[in-house]
Amino acid sequence: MMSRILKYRELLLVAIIVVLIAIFSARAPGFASPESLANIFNDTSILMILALGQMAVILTKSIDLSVAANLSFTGMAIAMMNAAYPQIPLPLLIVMAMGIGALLGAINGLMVWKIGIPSIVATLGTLTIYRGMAFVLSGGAWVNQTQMTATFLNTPRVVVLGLPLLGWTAILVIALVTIVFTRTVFGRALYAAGGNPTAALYAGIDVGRTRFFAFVLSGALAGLCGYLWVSRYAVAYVDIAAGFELDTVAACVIGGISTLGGIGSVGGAILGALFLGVIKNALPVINISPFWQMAISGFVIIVAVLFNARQEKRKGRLILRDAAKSRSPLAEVPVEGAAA
Amino acid sequence: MSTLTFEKQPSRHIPDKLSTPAGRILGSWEALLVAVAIAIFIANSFASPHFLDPWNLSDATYNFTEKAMIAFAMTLLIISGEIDLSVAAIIALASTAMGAAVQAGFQTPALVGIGLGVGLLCGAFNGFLVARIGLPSIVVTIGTMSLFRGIAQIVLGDQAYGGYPASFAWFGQGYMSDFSWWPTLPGFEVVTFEMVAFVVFALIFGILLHRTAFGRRIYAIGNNAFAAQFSGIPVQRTKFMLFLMTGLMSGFAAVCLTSRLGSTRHTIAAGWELEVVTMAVLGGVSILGGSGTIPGVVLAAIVMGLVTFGLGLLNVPGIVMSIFIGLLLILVIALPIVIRRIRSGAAA
Amino acid sequence: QNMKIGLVAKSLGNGFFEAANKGAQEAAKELGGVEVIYTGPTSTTAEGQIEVINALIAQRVDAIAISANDPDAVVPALKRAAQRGIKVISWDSAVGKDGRIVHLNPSSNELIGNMCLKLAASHLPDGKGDFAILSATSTSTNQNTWIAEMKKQLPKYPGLNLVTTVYGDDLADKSYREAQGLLKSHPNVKVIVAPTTVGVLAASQVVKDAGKIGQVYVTGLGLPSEMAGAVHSGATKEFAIWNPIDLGYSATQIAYRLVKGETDGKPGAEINAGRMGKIKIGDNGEAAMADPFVYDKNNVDEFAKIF
Amino acid sequence: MSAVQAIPETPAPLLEMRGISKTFPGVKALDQVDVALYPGTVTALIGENGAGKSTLVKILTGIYQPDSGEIAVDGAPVQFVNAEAAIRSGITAIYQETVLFDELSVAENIFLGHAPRNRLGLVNWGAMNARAAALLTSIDAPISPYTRLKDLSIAHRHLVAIARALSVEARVVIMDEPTAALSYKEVEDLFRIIERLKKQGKAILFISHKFEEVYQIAEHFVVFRDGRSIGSGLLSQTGQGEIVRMMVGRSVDHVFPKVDVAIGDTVLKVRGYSHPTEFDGISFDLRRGEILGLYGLVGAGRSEFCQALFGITRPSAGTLELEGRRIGIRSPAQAIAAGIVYVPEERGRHGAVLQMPIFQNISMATLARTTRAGFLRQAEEFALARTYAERLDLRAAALSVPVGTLSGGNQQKVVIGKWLAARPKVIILDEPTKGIDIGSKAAVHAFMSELAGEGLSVIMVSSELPEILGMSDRVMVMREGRMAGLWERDGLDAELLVRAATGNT
Ligand SMILES: Nc1ncnc2c1ncn2[C@@H]1O[C@H](COP(=O)(O)OP(=O)(O)OP(=O)(O)O)[C@@H](O)[C@H]1O
Ligand SMILES: Nc1ncnc2c1ncn2[C@@H]1O[C@H](COP(=O)(O)OP(=O)(O)OP(=O)(O)O)[C@@H](O)[C@H]1O
Ligand SMILES: [Mg+2]
Ligand SMILES: [Mg+2]
Repeated sequence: MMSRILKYRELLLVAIIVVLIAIFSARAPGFASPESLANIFNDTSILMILALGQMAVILTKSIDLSVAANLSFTGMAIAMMNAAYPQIPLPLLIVMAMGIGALLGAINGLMVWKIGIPSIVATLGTLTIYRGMAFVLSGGAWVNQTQMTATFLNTPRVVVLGLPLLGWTAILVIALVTIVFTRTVFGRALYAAGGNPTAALYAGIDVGRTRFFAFVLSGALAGLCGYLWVSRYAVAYVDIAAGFELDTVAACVIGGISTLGGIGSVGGAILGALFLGVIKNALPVINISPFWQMAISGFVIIVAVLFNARQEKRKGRLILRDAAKSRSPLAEVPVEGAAA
Repeated sequence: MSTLTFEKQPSRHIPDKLSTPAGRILGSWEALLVAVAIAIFIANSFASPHFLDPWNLSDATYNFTEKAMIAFAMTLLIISGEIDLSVAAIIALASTAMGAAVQAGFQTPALVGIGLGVGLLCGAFNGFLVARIGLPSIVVTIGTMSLFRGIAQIVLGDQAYGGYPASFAWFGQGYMSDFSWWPTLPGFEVVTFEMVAFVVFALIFGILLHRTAFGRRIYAIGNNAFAAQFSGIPVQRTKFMLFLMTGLMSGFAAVCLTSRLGSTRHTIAAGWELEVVTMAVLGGVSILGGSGTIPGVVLAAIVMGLVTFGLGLLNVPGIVMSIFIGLLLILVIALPIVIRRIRSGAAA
Repeated sequence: QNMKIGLVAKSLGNGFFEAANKGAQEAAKELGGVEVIYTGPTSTTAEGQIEVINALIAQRVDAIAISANDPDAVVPALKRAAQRGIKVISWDSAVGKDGRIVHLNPSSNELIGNMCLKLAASHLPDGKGDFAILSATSTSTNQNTWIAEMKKQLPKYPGLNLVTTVYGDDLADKSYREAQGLLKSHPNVKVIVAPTTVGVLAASQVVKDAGKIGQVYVTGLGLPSEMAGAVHSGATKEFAIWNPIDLGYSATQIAYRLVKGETDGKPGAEINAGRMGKIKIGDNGEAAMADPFVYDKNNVDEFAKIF
Repeated sequence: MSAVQAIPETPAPLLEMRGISKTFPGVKALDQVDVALYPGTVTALIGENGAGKSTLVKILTGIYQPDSGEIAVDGAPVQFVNAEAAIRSGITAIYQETVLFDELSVAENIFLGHAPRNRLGLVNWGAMNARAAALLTSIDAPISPYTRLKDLSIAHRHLVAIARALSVEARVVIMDEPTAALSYKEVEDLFRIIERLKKQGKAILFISHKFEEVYQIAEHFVVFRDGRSIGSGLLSQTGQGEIVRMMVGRSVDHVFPKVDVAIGDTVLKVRGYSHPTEFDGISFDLRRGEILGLYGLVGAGRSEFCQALFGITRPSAGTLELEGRRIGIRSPAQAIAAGIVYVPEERGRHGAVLQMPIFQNISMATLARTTRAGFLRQAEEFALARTYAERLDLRAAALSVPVGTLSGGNQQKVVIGKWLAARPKVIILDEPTKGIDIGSKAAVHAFMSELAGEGLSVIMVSSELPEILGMSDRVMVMREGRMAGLWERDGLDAELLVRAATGNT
């Protein structure tokens, strides 16, 4: 039942995305070509990865508004590290990025878990703090292409089987996160902790600790994206990915992750991100004036939410329909002795 | 079996309140904020010789007056369990509409009407989607945030609207001493229109929230919308009204800001939504709904204004200031929780 | 007591303004008894600049030299500064006439517009073909002025065809996407002109990622330190920029002279600007510095060390 | 400390709690209580609302930590730092509130926290579903393990909760008011399961406010009053009266204090009230001073029907006449204005705003009366609240404390107070005594009678037969959304009502 409804929602999103691509390619031939689609996927990779981290947090009935700031800080830190010590091997740098990201996520998580600050407040605070730290760290200066090593910049661009490694990274993360969410104790605890925190407590799940690790996961993925972003755009500065936190939330919501916690699938979040990615990529391509872009994405988000809500609309308990199915003899008996 | 044998006991007396008024005030959020404000005030006056200058302080109020006016309405909205992230975008759209009206030759009164009207319409749109259709407000307003500003961008493109009539400048730049009836006492000449508007709206929203049935219903809705509905409170209609109010106040802020800037671009008021929410939360409004006060938000606005002004005098870059604001937010929220925990730990 | 001059950038952390600050500090040292307060908002907004201006007024600085994010929005705040006896000039990006005494153009807008077209033409065979513009935000004063100038002077370059103008908002990712979209929707575009560093950088990255080096060129205005990579990759052959150090230096000099009362800054006045010689104030109280300077792979590394 | 009887020749206790205390801010919920549970034995824990029963349960299952005292399993002291630790020690519970996960499948609801895992440590869904199916079959629950919980009826949810409790190898099973939401038949099913657990040698702690059930299923009892253990012993040697005296500290005879009042004219005339999916063709007259019992199994649609009368949902067909005038009710506000009020079944969710003070809850539906020109007058609010608090014999530290700090019975009094303040003509009470102790229950019943005596018309929804039989002037039975009959007080008997409600002829 659950999977059926979820599948239905996802199918719908897939259909919408396909229709969008069809419309766009009618106006810009080549938009639907395999390279172009691979390109859109590649372009959306970072948003998808971030959305998965955000999803983990949202599942536990929290929100992480600091993902983009975290990305900015780790991106800056890693880029400066690469510039200062070009000899550090890339894998180590990536591990460091994820580690710094996880640490920043853990700070959010600790405030939510140990002090009990609502997540939206805690991350609203760290949103400004982390970005400010990126400024303090760099003194506001940029790290430019020339300062970074070629390996650092080019590895995510290496094309394997028609898709750059950046895209493959996203696929790997999606696969791992799917396993974590559906098959591990932690993953199921995410759903439980958000779906019904009291019940989770009674089931022996430490809701606070689960939230904490959701934030750590979100932070680690944001850290990874910090590296991916900087290498993709070959520059690091304080304002990178400004406002991106709202995109990750929008992707989750479009994908049917309930902001009330406990509901949603990895597929949904990915499709939500892809949906935004297609729109963002398509508008410049089909030559819509840049001034229209913002209004269109806003409009589309509202429509997507409307669509979702229509599906979610709680059906009644259907007492009567059940009655009709198992019609028992007494149900037919007219009201006996009813007051006139 | 059906005779009454349950003996009724004399009912016990129940006092109205447990603690003394003094105890309640001292333990309150507002007291904490007052302490913080005083501390920052003192720190500022030590840090810079220019701080205690009436004209400087008057200029500094512009850092928070417009945002605070929105924050008052937002406070009511957040207490009712909703949020509006589109307020800054409403400013952009309202300002654009006013700019277009100027090009069409409208005069100041019409401009103000248009600014407020567009704010109201935007609020109605949000309210319709949230209260009527039942969509989650955080998502709806993330959408309308792009939509409203996007429309402004379509209209304006890379252009700017300017040429506002001179009389329009008064809302964002005027002093009350422009009026003959304003007292000419020393210190009163630095009072701006926006400061007066800030005080007046603080009073209006404070009374509305804390002294009227409407305000009480907002608390009931925010704490338990079901129980509110089952008590005959028109939950959806109340929420709709709150979105209208937030839209209207955004429209008013648009009038003030546009008047202060004297020009409209589509980037106007970028990023204000989070500052407004921060102000409300710092003022002790629970982001989960159900609690918060207007005096708290007034104090939070002043605290934020003092911090940014004080740091500005030391030429601290804005982004570093925002670190302080972020830390302040977390500390002020965390402090009472931690103190309470330590206290109950000590009691046990 | 030191003379205090507030040097207001469009936003902090931008290499161009950091370089201008270097020049300003150099001028301060040379003049003696001058303290330059380098400040600005964190992101390029008018509201942020107004707060910064208010803070400078409160500190009773003697002069403010600003590169404005919005020519009109900062005027009321600057007027208030003027009322409190502060000398206000603008540099780089102009402020409306009644908000300042003098505006110092980095170069003349005509020259810059012309330079951009010249760069575009030099990347096209016979100087003929399609090109597109990738700008910063749609509200940036100077970008818009230059684009207007380019359009005005386009007839001077027959065969050169401006296809479209897109806006990357000075954000790396948005500029990247816009440039990508450009290549897809206008396959004939052979040159992208970006009158902003972020734009040139993002566009050359796109050209490189699309494997189109040698087919599509990127040029425009950018800082040598940021552009060096693009030049070496071959995505950019040449680009131009004036010298921000000189700009900051001159702005500080002019502000100093105004405060000292050595000049009133009226049109026609000639202001002594130290090592830059005399700067003449033209119509509208505007003054211009020199021609933009062109960089290519032979000289970019040398200048990259400086700014 | 009156009646601690020696329990003859029992085996050693499986679980013992000694000197347990627990304090919440402002409340001493438990004060040095002792409880022992024996293998193969059901121990009933009895006490008024707020006596501390559920608190004890939560301490036993590791959700709360006691301030002092010790717990021993098989004589060895143990400490439960969290729920998982308690489960590992073989203690499992069905909690007072159904604490399950709406969005998860039945199987996962049963196994969450202790799901079967494969060699890699990953959750083994196949094994989990299979074991869940087996477990559900063993308790005769006709539920698929794949169903999402939110698609189940309340009764089926309880079966899932029971299956969950049985899914671990438990030695101690705690049931906190498991029957409160169950119908007559389901209670019997539950008792069969309990008998089986008993045979397996498990120790069972059974909490209920219903004496018939306690005497039917339990051997031992423990009585709590105000957080202290007042007495314990064998039920076979202790009369109901004595237990009641221990509970409330005074004697209370039972109880349905239905006074005969003169029934007046028809106040409310309901004709053909229908809803597309929930109920159909409900027609009856309600007269002045009458208590109309509305009986049915849980899930029969009584609440939905009453909520439609109150304007929460809109009917698709049917008419209403109040005192001879046709009215259409489309919102609770209209219902209140017309004089119809509804005390909902789910107190915490629909009835009271738990975070708000008592006086604000009582004035909530009638704010117009305590305001002048839209402005609140606090003194009048307090006066109003005091009037009803005293009339209902509310127990609270102050009128400004949040309702959430009160016990269930007192919360119910606040909700009823809110509605009396609205001076209604018709009051609908949906399961007014569900989960309420005998003392408060008697108070509510007495009060209901008093109201009827004052000429108020009462619709009382209840799933408890004795209550229906004891309090109603007439009884209407609903089954699967339809009327299954309407009887005058004289012709009533329990069997008739049960047959009508279940459809068994
Ligand atoms: N989390 C809590 N915080 C504060 N007080 C509490 C809390 N839980 C219980 N109490 C208080 O402790 C006392 C005992 O409550 P408890 O729930 O154990 O009673 P109970 O015997 O289960 O009552 P009922 O029969 O109504 O379920 C009550 O006064 C209650 O208000
Ligand atoms: N399957 C379900 N899914 C969601 N909510 C339910 C479900 N079953 C019952 N409820 C809710 O629980 C409450 C009590 O349900 P119940 O089955 O008692 O309804 P009812 O039959 O209308 O009332 P009563 O038990 O008084 O006859 C109702 O308010 C209903 O909304
Ligand atoms: Mg209990
Ligand atoms: Mg019911």
